[in-house]
Amino acid sequence: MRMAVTTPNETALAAGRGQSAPRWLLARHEGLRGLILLAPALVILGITVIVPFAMMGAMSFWTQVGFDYADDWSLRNYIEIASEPIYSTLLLRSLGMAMAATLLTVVLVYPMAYFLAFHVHRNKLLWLIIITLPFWTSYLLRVFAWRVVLGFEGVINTGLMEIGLIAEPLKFLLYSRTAVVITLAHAWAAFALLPIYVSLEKIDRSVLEASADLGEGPVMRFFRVILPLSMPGVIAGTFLMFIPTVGDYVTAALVGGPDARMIGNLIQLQFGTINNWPMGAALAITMILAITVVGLMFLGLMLALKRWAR
Amino acid sequence: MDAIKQLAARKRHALNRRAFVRSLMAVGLVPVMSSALPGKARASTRHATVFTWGGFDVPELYQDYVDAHGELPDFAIFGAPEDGLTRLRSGFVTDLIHPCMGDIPRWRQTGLFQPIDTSRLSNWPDVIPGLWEEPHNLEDADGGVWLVPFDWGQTSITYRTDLYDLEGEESWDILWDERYAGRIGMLATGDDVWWCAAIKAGVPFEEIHTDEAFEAISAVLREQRPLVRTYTDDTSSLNQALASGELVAAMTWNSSAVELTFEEVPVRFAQPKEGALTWVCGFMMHRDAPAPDRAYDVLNALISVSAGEFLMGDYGYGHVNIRAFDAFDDETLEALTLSRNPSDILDAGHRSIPQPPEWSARMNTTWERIMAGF
Amino acid sequence: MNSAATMISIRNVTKRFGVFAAVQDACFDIRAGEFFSLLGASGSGKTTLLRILAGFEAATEGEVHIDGAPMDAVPPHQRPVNMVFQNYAIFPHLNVRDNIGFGLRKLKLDKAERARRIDEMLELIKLPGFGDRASDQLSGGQRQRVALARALILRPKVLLLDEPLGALDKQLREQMQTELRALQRSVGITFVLVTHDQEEAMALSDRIAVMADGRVLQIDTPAGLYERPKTRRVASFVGSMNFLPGDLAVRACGQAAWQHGKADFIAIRPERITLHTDHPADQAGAGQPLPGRLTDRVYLGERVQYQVQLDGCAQHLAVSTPNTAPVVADPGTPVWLTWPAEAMIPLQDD
Amino acid sequence: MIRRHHFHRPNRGLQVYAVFFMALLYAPIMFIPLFSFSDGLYIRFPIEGWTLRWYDELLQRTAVLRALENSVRVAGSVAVVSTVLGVFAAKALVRYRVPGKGPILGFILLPLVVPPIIFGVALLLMVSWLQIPLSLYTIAAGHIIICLPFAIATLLPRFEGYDAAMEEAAADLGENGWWVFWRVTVPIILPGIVASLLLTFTVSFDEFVMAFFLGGTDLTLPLYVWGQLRIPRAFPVVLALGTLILLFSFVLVFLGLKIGRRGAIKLVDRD
Repeated sequence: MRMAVTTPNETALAAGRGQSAPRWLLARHEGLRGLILLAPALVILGITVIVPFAMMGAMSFWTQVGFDYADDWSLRNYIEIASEPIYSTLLLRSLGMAMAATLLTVVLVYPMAYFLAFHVHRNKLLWLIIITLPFWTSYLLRVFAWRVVLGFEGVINTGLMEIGLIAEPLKFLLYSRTAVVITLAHAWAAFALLPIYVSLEKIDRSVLEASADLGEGPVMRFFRVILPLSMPGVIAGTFLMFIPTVGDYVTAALVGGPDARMIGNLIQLQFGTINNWPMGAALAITMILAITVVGLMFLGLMLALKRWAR
Repeated sequence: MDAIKQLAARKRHALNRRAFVRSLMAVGLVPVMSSALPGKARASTRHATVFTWGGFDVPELYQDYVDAHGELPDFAIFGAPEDGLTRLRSGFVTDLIHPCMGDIPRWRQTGLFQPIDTSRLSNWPDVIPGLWEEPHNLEDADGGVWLVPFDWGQTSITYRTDLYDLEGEESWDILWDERYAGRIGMLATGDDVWWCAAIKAGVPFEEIHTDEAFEAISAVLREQRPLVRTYTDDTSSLNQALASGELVAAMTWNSSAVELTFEEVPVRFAQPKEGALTWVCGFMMHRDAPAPDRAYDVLNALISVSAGEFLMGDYGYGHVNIRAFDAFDDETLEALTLSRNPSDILDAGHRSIPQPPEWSARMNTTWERIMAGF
Repeated sequence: MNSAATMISIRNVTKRFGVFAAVQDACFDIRAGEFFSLLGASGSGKTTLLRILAGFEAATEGEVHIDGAPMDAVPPHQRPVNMVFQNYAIFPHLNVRDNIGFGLRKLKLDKAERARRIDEMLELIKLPGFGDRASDQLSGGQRQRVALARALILRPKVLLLDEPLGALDKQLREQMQTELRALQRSVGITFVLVTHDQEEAMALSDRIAVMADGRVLQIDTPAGLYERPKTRRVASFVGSMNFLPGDLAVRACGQAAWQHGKADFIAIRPERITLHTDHPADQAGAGQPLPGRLTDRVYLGERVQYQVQLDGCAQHLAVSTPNTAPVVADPGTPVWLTWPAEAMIPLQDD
Repeated sequence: MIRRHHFHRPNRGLQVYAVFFMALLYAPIMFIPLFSFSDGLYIRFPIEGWTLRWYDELLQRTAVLRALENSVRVAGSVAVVSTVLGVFAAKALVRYRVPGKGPILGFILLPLVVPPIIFGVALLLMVSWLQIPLSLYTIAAGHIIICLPFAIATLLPRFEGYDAAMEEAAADLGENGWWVFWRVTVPIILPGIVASLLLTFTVSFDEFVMAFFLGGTDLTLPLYVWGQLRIPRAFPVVLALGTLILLFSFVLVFLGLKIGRRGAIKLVDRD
């Protein structure tokens, strides 16, 4: 079969049609095309991230006077944060509780992610969905559900009393830091699990074979190969969970007792009952700085560990 | 469910993306568009917005309004009135908001409110005058009032009669009883706690602004903190904990005791010998109320007999309409710690005195620190 | 200038990415109906040049005409060229039929005509009955054919092929080369092929442009490139080649044979060298036999490849002999090399 | 079928742990449906009576239904907007030589690692400074910030996962940019789009903190629940509502799974 070369070329129908200057520019400059596509997202984020943060930064140097602010650009709020022990205590406590919750979650979640990555061969997607499903229900209700479990007449206490392990309900379960840590760990499990799972799943199976081939047993294989290779996922999961939980206040408000108040509660109060927005802004900025410092320290620790492990 | 149907259809004809796109728009963009459009269309028939505690958004309290306009007014919910004020100050606009009598002077300083013309309220003649005739409610109000009273009651102690071993008379000491360390519940609202603690500390309300008063009140609250299981504004949690026996006593308002009694939990709303904290709350109108006519209808519904019967019978709070009391016999009223003559109750206790914003800020900051253990 | 005979005209085309020049001053024509190849190692600029023809990259300088029309402002979708991509770019969400018929949308054909055209293409690529296969159920060779059909169905003036056989195994590649050549003859369209495989380029092309470092080094027929490379780089890229310093070649060939003037290098194909295990008698027209020592022997089946170190110098020469010659003894054996004068190609330094 | 590596032999210990983990994950949540059928106002064991009246009451509450409607609206709009922006941004990041790609990506993903309370507070400051009234729009704006990173993180791998030559091939076959997008890009990244829509919808639907700061008189469901949590009488109704949401998301996810068997919701699954 021979095709007639003389047939008018159909793709050329529009060829040679004049092109306007902007189009020509776009066709020639890929970066420009990319930036135009990125522009909506960047503009929205720019307006909603940079401007509010700048305002918050500015306001943190103001002072609340009655119902008004004085834009007197003083360090008063920061000096108060530095000098009054309540702020540092709550900040440190928040960091500590978030760390505890994150650590608990990562430790609990890692074996599950490992199981999914290496021992589930069929219906992985279904497993992942079943794991993430609880997180489709209202966060508030999930927090509340823990009150049912941890409460005075809750599941744990009733159960333990039923089997005679305890004579009267354990009080430390609810309205305590323990309760906040447990609830946070449960609430954020999926956030920590997914990145860890992904990093485990990415590990090339031949690397495992190679390490087995080089004579490492299962335990050393885990510590010398799997764990280091999944570290990016662990770090991502840690950050994804740690940072938002530092600022959490709902959980502390619902299941925490007097000793479980967090910095988030304090910030929220500045914008509510206490009605001192400049102080709230200063606290928010302080919190971000503290999180940044802790995050950098964590990264530094990880780097040091990596070097040491070599 | 349409979204799912669309998803299924898309799968069947793998290339029918146009339908898929249409469904996306239906789910996403269209509601936004449509919510913008009826927003304007609805403006003329806009409902009044009521900014109040959760629980005051039930149809029973707005029967007249529903009868007249077919639907409930719109609601916004705050945890404490002070939170509500902060939101109003940040530009949030509602027609009505639900503070208490003592807040009027301070709230008026924000310039966010307008006086209410009581002549527009047909139920106003039935409102017990003692509940609203206060100088700061009338001054500069052009013959009207700043706040239309609605509910009144006490902040006191609800305790489990079966679990709490009462020695002697009922007293604020119940909440400071070391025998029950870890089983005491407290409200987190400074506007209640601070005044109650003043009663406990023996600070006269007239002196509450002094440094000495701050010290004395702080001291009793700090002393109490180790005994406290939880500080919360959330009465649901307090009730739950009282019902389960986790708490034996808690600082509450009237409704907790009434509701627990309905559930056959053995509790009593204490009448402390030092006197309870008593209060009258009601509604103020925003200066820029978007639907003032409807707001008047809401107010009129709130002070009606039917609303009053529900408020007292189901929540146990006192109402302002004298005729609403007719539905209850004296025994019931007494059980509810209410009276046809509110001043019997209100004057037996202590009523807070209006304070300036600086005091309020200092009090709330101090109280927050005490709760946090400082 | 006969425009009917020139399909693509590339005029002083330069493409820079930042300071790096991927293509430098390319300037040549491709004739209508020609099978033209761009041959070069990776990074030589051949793919960039192809993408400039397709319109995916804009030339920094210079211009391209296709069938007489300037292409500078014409976006890819309006150019009279179609392309077979390196990994075929078969649309994963479409079956074979829809892949082949993808470009027909704009022609607004009725269903029957559309089906007829697709069937025609399936026939052409010898995959009749595969139309409803999902694209992920195709083998490498089949994917390549589908990619071809998809591009050819639009009857382009030029078909661009970006390493179309690179992903196939050797046997299949040879088979596809034959088919591709036959296909090009049957459809009569200008093919421009990009490849790094000189054998493939030789087997398929009417003419080949050898590229390195963004420059076109030489354009010629396969035979012309093989036998008359203009530079050392071309010579070494097309087939294997021995390079001798000019003076050594002179010594080997004798003054009489030296007619090419001064050359820096003399290039000799390994298969043109004769290997002797005994000192050969002097032949007319050839120089003295060069003595050397066998250092390596590689058995390739149809040919045997030797490495010979010339006595008295470090120079190694590759010698390739048909397997019909008696196999020479082991490495270390002394040998003599001779070659005819016309086997020597004089080259200048690049 | 891949042959099992010897590393993948079933591990009894891990299997037991997986069961334990799932139990731990689900146990607390299962109390929500359980107590939604309990007769009493308060949560306590043993449950004395069973009832459906909370569901009945739920259906009579227009406020719940309105909050639900608001949440669906906000979450639907946020899902569509952030996914559309995400598609553009992800395409730009993967396909074009954009200057400053790294910092741009970092900036876009920043909201993932800033506590929502900070965003809530900062946005509230801006909104009140600009005197923009608080409404569902301000909530939606806040949600778009936290949903965009999710959308982009979900879509980036989809774009990275297929050869750019697909789009070039379509252009080469005569389609302009718009048609290339619809005929090639969208179908290929469709699983990513669906995943992004589902994920961003969920994140927005359940978001409380930003909504708390940025919400006006129109409540979203979490705001409504927050208000109702404080009212003892309303609480069982909230449980009933929670049960229905739970049930609905189960049904939705499983339907989605069934429909998209071949990867419609391939969030992280690489098989």
